[in-house]
Amino acid sequence: MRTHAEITPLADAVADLVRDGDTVALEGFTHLIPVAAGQELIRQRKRDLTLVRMTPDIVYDQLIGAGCARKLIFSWGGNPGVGSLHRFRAAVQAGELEIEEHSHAGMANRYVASASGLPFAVMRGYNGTSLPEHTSTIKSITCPFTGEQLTAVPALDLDVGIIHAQRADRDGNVQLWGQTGVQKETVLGAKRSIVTVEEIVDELDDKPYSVVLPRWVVTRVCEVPGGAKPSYAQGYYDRDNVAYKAWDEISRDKAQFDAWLEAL
Amino acid sequence: MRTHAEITPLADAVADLVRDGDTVALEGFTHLIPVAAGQELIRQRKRDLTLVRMTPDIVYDQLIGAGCARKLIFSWGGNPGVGSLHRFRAAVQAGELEIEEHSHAGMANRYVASASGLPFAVMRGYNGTSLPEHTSTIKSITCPFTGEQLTAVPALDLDVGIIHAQRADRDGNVQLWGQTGVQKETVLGAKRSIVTVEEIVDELDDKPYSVVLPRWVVTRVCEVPGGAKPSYAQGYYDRDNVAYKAWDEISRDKAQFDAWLEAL
Amino acid sequence: MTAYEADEMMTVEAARRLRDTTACFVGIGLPSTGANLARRTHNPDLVLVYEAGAIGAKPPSLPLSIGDGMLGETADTIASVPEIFNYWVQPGRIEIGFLGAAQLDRYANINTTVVGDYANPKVRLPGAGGAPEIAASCGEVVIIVRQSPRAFVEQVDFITSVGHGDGAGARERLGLRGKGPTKVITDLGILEPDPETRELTLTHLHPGVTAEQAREATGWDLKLADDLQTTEPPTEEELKALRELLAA
Amino acid sequence: MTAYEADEMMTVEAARRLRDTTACFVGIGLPSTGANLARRTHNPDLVLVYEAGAIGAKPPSLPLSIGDGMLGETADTIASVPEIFNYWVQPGRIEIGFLGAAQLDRYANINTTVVGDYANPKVRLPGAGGAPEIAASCGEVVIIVRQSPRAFVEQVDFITSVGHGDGAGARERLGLRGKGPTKVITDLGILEPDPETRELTLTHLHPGVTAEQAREATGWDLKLADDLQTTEPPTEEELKALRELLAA
Repeated sequence: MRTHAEITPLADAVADLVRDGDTVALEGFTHLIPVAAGQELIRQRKRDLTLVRMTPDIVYDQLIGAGCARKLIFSWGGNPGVGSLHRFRAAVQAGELEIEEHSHAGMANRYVASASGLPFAVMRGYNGTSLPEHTSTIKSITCPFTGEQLTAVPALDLDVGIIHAQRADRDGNVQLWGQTGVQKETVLGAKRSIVTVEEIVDELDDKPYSVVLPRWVVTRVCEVPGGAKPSYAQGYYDRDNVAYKAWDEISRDKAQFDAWLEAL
Repeated sequence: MRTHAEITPLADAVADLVRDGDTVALEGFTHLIPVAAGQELIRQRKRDLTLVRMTPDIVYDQLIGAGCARKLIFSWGGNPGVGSLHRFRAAVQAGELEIEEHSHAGMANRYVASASGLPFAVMRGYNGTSLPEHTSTIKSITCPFTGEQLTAVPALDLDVGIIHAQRADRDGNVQLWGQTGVQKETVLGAKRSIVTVEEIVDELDDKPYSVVLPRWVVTRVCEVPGGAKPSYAQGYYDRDNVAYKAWDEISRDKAQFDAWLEAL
Repeated sequence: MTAYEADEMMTVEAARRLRDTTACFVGIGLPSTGANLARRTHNPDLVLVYEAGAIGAKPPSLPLSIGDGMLGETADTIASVPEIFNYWVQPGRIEIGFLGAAQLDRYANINTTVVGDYANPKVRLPGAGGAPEIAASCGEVVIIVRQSPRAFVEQVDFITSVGHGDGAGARERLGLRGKGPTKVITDLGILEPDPETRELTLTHLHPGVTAEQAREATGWDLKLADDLQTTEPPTEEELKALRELLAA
Repeated sequence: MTAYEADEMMTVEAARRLRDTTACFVGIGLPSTGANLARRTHNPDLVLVYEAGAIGAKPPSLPLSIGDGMLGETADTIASVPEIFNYWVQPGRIEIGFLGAAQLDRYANINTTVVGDYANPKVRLPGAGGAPEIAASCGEVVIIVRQSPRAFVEQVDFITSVGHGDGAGARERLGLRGKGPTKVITDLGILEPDPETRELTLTHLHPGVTAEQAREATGWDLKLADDLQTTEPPTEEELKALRELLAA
């Protein structure tokens, strides 16, 4: 049995754990987005991935533009505070990317089901919306006690869960804090996991709203300072809003995007 | 709308919020058990209560012995590390107390369903055990995606949720830390809530593994130093193991118990 | 009296609607501006809840995104995203959901998913985010949106978030527990669902706007309330607070 | 060689079974003593998980209850009780569940609920606690219990936690995903389910115990393994560590 997370370079972790055709989630809700790990997937030319993410933002625009994705499972695809994701939008409008679309609540519950070892989760949601007409992973379920009609969404079947955290210790215990979204569920719900961290430290200490993922549930830890830029890492650096705005320009134009990709 | 929890004496909170016949949960898993609040229910001679608690320990033995309870919904009834709860045991063996019995996982999920505004929760559990033969609130449910058979348990229908916490501020924001069990769910899942606290402070500061219940989801806050004794309040006092052992003696003998009750 | 822009009128009016509110679920953009303005003017105790996890955020300036660091750092508490939706939104614990819209129909149904056909979209929009469950479960919903024939359409191309469905009784039939949209605040005026039919009806015009302008900016035959009123213009204090907020 | 008690042999043997284990779910009493001894002897990296929320607890002495302060204070992390069961136990993340029993039958089904009839009990026991789901979902289960005809019964009065049900194939039919009890460690020896029938069979006797003693302490016709072995007696180190633990 695995007792400690292995600490390796990011390139090795991606090469060893991510296979073409895998279902891969990179999570982080505005905060701690694993951008460096996403760009390593691009560099290693991973193909036919089913990419999962509640809020595909610029790193998913990059992955989609670079041709890594066959399918996207998501709930909100935009450049937050700026506008559209042009590579994502172009791919969808051209019919080049299969999509499976949910609401945030639906996606969050799908992660919860995965982390819980359940095949589905129950929620109130989607009633009266157009989503169930287009998304087959939304079904009705009846409460066996009250007869009430509710909604079921299936667990995500994640091969690899990738997140960015502030710190890990040398045994691979991972700590993140602040707004931590669905990152715990992403690691616990996936068969294999990669956590990039700002730094590896001798000992973790207490932090407010801290999530600790113990060494034995994490597959790889990779030290990648700045690995969440241009998103932010509380306690390390702020969100680079200028870079988010600049991405609009780059992704809008296919030639500019190709030049960006070439230079990556 | 209520914007702040009201800060009142415990006796007023119990008099105003708990009615005969109510379904009431007092939670705290070993840590932060709301003993003082339970004893106030006894003093005010509340009757016909449906008492809910994962681990009815000595405070429930007291409530049952004092005749406050019509029914008990629970998952483990013992004096932890000591032995039996004699008043509970006597009442059940005499058929004087209706019981609805679950496992910890089942109870935890019932609290989660209540806090989530759902009529039920889904889990893996109870298959092959004798519990479903005796507990009508355990039913089978089929996954609409995989066809797998799972188990459903209904939300608890809580009138009042009572917990003990370390601190609150003057607006009624409540903070507890350490092992916090199902306390968040107990407050969020109940129509009305009472939180006794060790102290009321000007400002809350960060604590490891802290749960904060904001002022607008708590009905009453009551300052009751030592309100969890003989259980413990991390940062304030340790568990009084001697008292737990002494309770065995008192509750074993009806006359001794009656004398204890008289003196309360 | 200080001159003001239509957007300022809209935002000030939105803030006023939070005067007696305990907790408000805040979307990014116009809703966030309105809610933060309310906290600085009419309702300093207003609890702002953001979908990335901040409960009781007190941001010193307007956040650019829903999960900005300042939201978590100033919050009364932080919840995980599953907890936000399951423990806070779903049970109806939050009185008002403040939403925007790309398209809106006469029953206040919201589209933020796609213009044109879903499979062959003319314009692909960001999608649902937290809005469907906010619209379903918050006590009521206030929509803030600039009024134009492109946005105010006879029929939305996709129902991302349900307003009043196909009219009277629809929410009840769908099992939606919140009241749904009770106000649509635009740069021209205020629309409210008719108590009987649930169709959006113009109840207020902002100062200087005519009913004809509002009707021209609407893609359906907009009904006017019998007692059509004029919104109170922004006060000096409201404008000052708003401009400080936007400049911070 | 130091003299030792039967309980010490039992506890030492239990600890040995955790030599290669990553994480162990620990019940209070004998299981907790065995697991804490393992962490002090054969497996310093052993992750102890307690149902009140401590994950990776490193208690300096034996906790009296499942939620003692020392468990949380020394843990790698603390989870809420719903999280412990939903995210940690239910998915089978924990390799070994360490359980006790009031009654046990030949298929290692456990009763901790009631002796006699459920509605008119002779003795009301504490009930299920966390055991049913630990028995269902942990990778495997090790039971530690003193052997006696009162405890080792032909048929349990109530199945609180499923062992091997009614024998071969039962767990699969019930959809239980863990392997179930793989060892029952008693003060007399070790019982293991027969690979074919799943009936508990005596595979080891502790030094100085006879097969006849074990059979007399069992309420059913106890089968003996063909290659019945003798447990290694506790080493000096094991005994020293155990006695220090109990004295701490």
